[in-house]
Amino acid sequence: SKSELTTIRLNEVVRSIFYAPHYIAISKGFFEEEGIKIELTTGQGADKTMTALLAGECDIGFAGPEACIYVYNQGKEDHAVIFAQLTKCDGSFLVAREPDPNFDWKKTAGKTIIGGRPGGVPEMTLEYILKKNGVIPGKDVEIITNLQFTATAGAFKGGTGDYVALFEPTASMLEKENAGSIVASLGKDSGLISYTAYFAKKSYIEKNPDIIQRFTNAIYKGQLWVQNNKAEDIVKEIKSFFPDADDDILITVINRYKEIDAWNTNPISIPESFELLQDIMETAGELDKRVEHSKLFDDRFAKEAVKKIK
Amino acid sequence: MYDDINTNISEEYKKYLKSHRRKKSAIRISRIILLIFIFVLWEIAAQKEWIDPFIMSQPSRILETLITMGKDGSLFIHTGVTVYETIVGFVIGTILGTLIAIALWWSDFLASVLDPYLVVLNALPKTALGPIILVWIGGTTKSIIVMALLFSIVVTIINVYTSFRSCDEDKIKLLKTFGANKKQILRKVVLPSGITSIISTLKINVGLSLVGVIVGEFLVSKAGLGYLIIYGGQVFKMDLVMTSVIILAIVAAVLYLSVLWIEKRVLKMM
Amino acid sequence: MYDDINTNISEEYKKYLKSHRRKKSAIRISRIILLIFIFVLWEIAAQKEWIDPFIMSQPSRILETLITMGKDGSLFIHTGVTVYETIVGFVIGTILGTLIAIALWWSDFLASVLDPYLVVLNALPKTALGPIILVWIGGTTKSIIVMALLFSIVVTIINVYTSFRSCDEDKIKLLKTFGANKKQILRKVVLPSGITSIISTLKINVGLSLVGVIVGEFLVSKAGLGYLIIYGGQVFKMDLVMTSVIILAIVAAVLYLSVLWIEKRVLKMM
Amino acid sequence: MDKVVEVIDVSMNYHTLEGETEAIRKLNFDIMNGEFVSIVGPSGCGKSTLLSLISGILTPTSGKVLINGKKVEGPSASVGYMLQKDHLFEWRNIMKNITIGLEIQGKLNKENQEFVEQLLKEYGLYEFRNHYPRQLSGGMRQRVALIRTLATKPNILLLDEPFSALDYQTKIAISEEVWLILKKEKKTAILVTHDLAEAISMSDRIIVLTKRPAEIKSMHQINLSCDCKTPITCREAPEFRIYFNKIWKELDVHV
Amino acid sequence: MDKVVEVIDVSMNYHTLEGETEAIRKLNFDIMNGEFVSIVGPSGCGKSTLLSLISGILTPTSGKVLINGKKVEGPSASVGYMLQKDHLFEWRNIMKNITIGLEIQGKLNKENQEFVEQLLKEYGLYEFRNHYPRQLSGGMRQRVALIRTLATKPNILLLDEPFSALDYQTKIAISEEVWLILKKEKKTAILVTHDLAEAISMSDRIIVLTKRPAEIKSMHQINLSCDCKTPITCREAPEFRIYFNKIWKELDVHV
Ligand SMILES: Nc1ncnc2c1ncn2[C@@H]1O[C@H](COP(=O)(O)OP(=O)(O)OP(=O)(O)O)[C@@H](O)[C@H]1O
Ligand SMILES: Nc1ncnc2c1ncn2[C@@H]1O[C@H](COP(=O)(O)OP(=O)(O)OP(=O)(O)O)[C@@H](O)[C@H]1O
Ligand SMILES: [Mg+2]
Ligand SMILES: [Mg+2]
Repeated sequence: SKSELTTIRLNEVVRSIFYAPHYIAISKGFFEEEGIKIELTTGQGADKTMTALLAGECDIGFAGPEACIYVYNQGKEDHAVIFAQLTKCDGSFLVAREPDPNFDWKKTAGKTIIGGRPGGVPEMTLEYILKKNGVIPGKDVEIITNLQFTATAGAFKGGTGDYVALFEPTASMLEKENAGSIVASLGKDSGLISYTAYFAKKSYIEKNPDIIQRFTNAIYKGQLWVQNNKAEDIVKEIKSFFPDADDDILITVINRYKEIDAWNTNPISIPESFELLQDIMETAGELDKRVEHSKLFDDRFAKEAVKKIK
Repeated sequence: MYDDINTNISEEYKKYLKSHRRKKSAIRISRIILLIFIFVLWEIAAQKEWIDPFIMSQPSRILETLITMGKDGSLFIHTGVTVYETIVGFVIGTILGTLIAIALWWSDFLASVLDPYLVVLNALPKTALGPIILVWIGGTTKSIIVMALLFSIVVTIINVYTSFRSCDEDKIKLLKTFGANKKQILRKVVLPSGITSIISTLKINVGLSLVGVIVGEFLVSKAGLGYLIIYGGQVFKMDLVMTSVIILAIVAAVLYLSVLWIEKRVLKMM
Repeated sequence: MYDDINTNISEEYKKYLKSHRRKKSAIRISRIILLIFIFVLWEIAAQKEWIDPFIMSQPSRILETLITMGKDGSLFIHTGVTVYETIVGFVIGTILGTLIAIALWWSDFLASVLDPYLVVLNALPKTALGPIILVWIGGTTKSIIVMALLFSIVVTIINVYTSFRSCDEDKIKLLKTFGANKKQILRKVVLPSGITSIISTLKINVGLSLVGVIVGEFLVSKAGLGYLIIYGGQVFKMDLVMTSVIILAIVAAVLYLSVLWIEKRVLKMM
Repeated sequence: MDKVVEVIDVSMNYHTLEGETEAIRKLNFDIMNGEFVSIVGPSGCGKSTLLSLISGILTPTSGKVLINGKKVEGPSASVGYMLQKDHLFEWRNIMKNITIGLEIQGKLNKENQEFVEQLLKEYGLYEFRNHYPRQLSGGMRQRVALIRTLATKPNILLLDEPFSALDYQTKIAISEEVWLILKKEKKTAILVTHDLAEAISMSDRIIVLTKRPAEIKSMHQINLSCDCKTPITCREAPEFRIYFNKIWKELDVHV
Repeated sequence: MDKVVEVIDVSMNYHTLEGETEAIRKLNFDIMNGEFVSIVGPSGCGKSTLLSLISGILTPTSGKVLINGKKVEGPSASVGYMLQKDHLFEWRNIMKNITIGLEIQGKLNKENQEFVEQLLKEYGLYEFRNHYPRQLSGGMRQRVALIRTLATKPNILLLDEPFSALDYQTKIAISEEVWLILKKEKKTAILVTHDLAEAISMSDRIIVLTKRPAEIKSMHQINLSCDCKTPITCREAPEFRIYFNKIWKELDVHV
């Protein structure tokens, strides 16, 4: 019965279709199957989510691992430990004004790109890709970094910049409006990056291994369900989390994520993707010192889940 | 007072009343025309693509959103949440602020010591404290109400304290001639004569509380108009953002006018 | 006035002065002790881990951050940017607001028509307009200044217009007896006698402009204290956030006190 | 003596949303050149309204006011109006306060400037011409207000309780002084006051108004038998008390 | 007659940061039981200060005040103080305004309640007991203020320019009335006023103070030869004008 459910306070970084498996896990009742009731809050920023976690305002946080790195590097004893990973690459796309099937990052030289806020991983990833392609930000290409991320699409549509790096569903909506065209996926072009993951305080994991295990199980079920179902069905399930979105946009977006293989197939972390994240942060000058994968990740639960659930 | 007034309505007075009525309806009509004009211009501009309806939204879409939200009830839920939080924050802020103001009035020393702190707290953009409050209180409705409180309490303290201080010295002198002690002076003169200005702070406070709630909802919430605005921005639904802003404007105005109405009532009663 | 005062200082007066000085220094010391107490308690609480220094930061770290930022000059750049934007927004807001208030004073009809619009605009939490402004104006310093303006202009219009309206009817009557026309009444009485209240709005406006700037910097900026707060959050440096908030508090207080000082000056000159 | 002011069948109704207020009903009287007339009457009976009608700030609902035989249709330079409070502008110095009327009428030329300086010197305010109003005492301020009124060289002065804001002793002294100034400058004056003693001691004639709507209740030619006719000495005249009691009864004050 | 108030060597200095203000210097006088004494003197000379010292709100810097032979050390129920304005509380009705002193002194019992009702009836305010101050005329308000003072049954009344806020006609009428009430209730009264005529017509004795620091300039026993001694009739006495001119000169008013 419901009264026996353990209530878990989960703080997600933002509400995004990028996290579809996670909403599936909730709406398909996978958490309840595991005896968990989810109380979902949106932190509106990785810092807020991490803060909520450290302040004990939530039990589990859901955001990028960089927040955990920052905290760990500042010497926090009871830092956050990642126990399940949901996405494995950047979920943003580069949108140009006109369709360009032969897009090459070198083409951005001499142009202007609307990026994200400095210090954020999307912006760092963008700069990393540009550098990888021999286009030096600030020299060969101008990047506008002073816009809040909710405002970049508007600015682009209003005529600013030649390219804009956008999350979904904004990128697809721009395309639908014929205001731009997706020319590249930052996730595909950067390589695998640890992107969004679930974490809890070290002490919490030590004290509640059972809860963490059940939680991970539910997430894994969600991941499997997303892999095995059509975009249309996924949208039907998660519609209630996006009450104002158009179905066809949601479908487009889910297909796009499927296409670039953005979602982890299971909750187990990918160490290389974590190293790449650190590379990117290092290149951007935001990382003081690298962190060993084993210090921040605890894959026991994920491995157990994969073993148990078929 | 009624015998002051000539009840045989003269020709000129009729003319005067008529011209007054004409002027009033001219004003009313102009207001409505202006409103319609803005919306129609907006709609046309959006349809002719002079402005980008994707960015600026457009009245017809806003209306659509409004109807959808009205039908599924979310309009009332979100508005209700915001209004509820505002009123709670506002009432607590007013009471707490008044109590602190009484403490300051009671002890000149305390008031002098705290004075620079109040100046700084008053001047500080409370928006900047949002993230900190969030950390302290946590991401619950409680922290939204604390934000609302934070926005309004300093102003309340300062205004109410100022009104206590500006209580007519001679009225206090009068009570002193009867041998009144400090508590009696507070109860019999300072508080009742401060009521008017406490009530007139309410007008400002309700606005500030609403700002606090919106800022709080931006930071942490699952519902409310502030949440809708942020969420709408994230999913690039400018229609939702605009609709929420318009509802917010209406809510703000209604709250303000309600307090104005209460103020008038109370002043009349006194 | 000087002959009013007894220059042979009596014993009791000396005693009075002494006790006054003692009280004053007690106040000053208490203020400082309170300040020190807060910071020391904070430091100890952070060191003993009663509070989490990661989230709440701690005074020693803030000091460190302050020194680093002072050395590389970024402290002054960011503060300078915020102050500059605030002052520009504030000056434009005051001038524009006064001009609009004059227009409203000039035409009663206009004032009546616009009245409900002003009430709504005044009550509306301007924070909610942030995202919209950003889209309209674009991501430049201009939109930060527009935000600052937006926050202060409605209050300016309302306060200045109210002060124009409350201009002593008899003073206007006096000018009318000399046959003054409307323009002369405006120039010779309404404006000069409104100056005091225009200046006293400045005190409120400078704070509102600062709020506008901070909100603007949250949304769009490459520099400024609001930017630092957002950036600090993004890279999870609560020390930077706290330091910025403290600098902001100081900036806010300094701006407020400057306007207070200007107000005193101007009032003295008049 | 010529009639300088003729009030002919003047009525005045105020219109507000609360209703129509009949302030003045068919009033008729004349004022002769050089005459000092006081108007007394119950509070709110319409005395200030009457002065405003004469000055041309208000237009009567019916009837007309003639000044020097010409119909009044707006404020004219020949009428000066002095209000209850001095209404000096704090942001102007004394000189600039005094010349404000000339400024407005566009007559701030050398000649008038000299005339104003003349007045200032004559009435002991010349040294204060660069001071600001707040540096002056209540009595001095009231004198400045009078000079401001005289600066535009009106020949009719309307005085609406000009001394009532002053304290008792100052009031007696300043009303003496103003009276002397007006007599010296040979002005026609209409004084509204609540202070019967003041009215009797200063005027040639007193008009008593009924309560609102104002009509003329009675008129009293004041003839006091005293040596040198100035207000303070007038108070000692034996007839003073008789006039006082008679008018006092007509005013019929209830508390 | 007994001395009810004895002012002995009283000096009062105000201390502010701007400096020391010597308001009163070594003042000595007595007031007899049932006497009506007026105090006149230039503005700001220390008259209000003197009343505050007698009432016990202020403590003299040196010297002492005795009331009925006992040293004043704080406000006492035997002294009533009436201020310039009525200071009625807008949020209380007339009855509650009048009983505020009793409330504060914890003496709001049945007996006093009846006494207050008695007073209200006697002075024509009983029907207004449930009205609010704004519904009363200025004169009525001032009468309420007097009854409020009388409610605590003081036998000495201090009146600090109680009529100066009223308009001229009301002032004359209400001062007459107050005088009658005080005489009837057999109160000792000290009246501070600027209005010489008022002082002369109401008092048994007038104390003229010098300008600040207040010292006694002169004292005048008022003996008017008129039939029925009430303030209005007093003004008609032949000696009235003589007292007036004499004290006027002593006050030495400059504008
Ligand atoms: N602008 C106005 N609109 C409406 N009614 C007015 C206006 N001005 C005056 N009144 C009314 O007209 C009447 C006469 O007013 P007025 O000021 O002329 O009286 P007054 O004799 O000067 O009074 P007071 O003795 O108090 O100075 C009053 O009842 C007043 O309420
Ligand atoms: N609380 C105070 N602190 C300092 N100075 C004071 C204070 N109260 C009065 N004074 C000064 O003491 C002097 C006497 O004041 P007081 O009010 O007793 O005079 P007054 O004769 O009643 O004046 P008025 O005729 O204006 O009523 C004045 O110069 C005044 O400035
Ligand atoms: Mg009048
Ligand atoms: Mg006094």
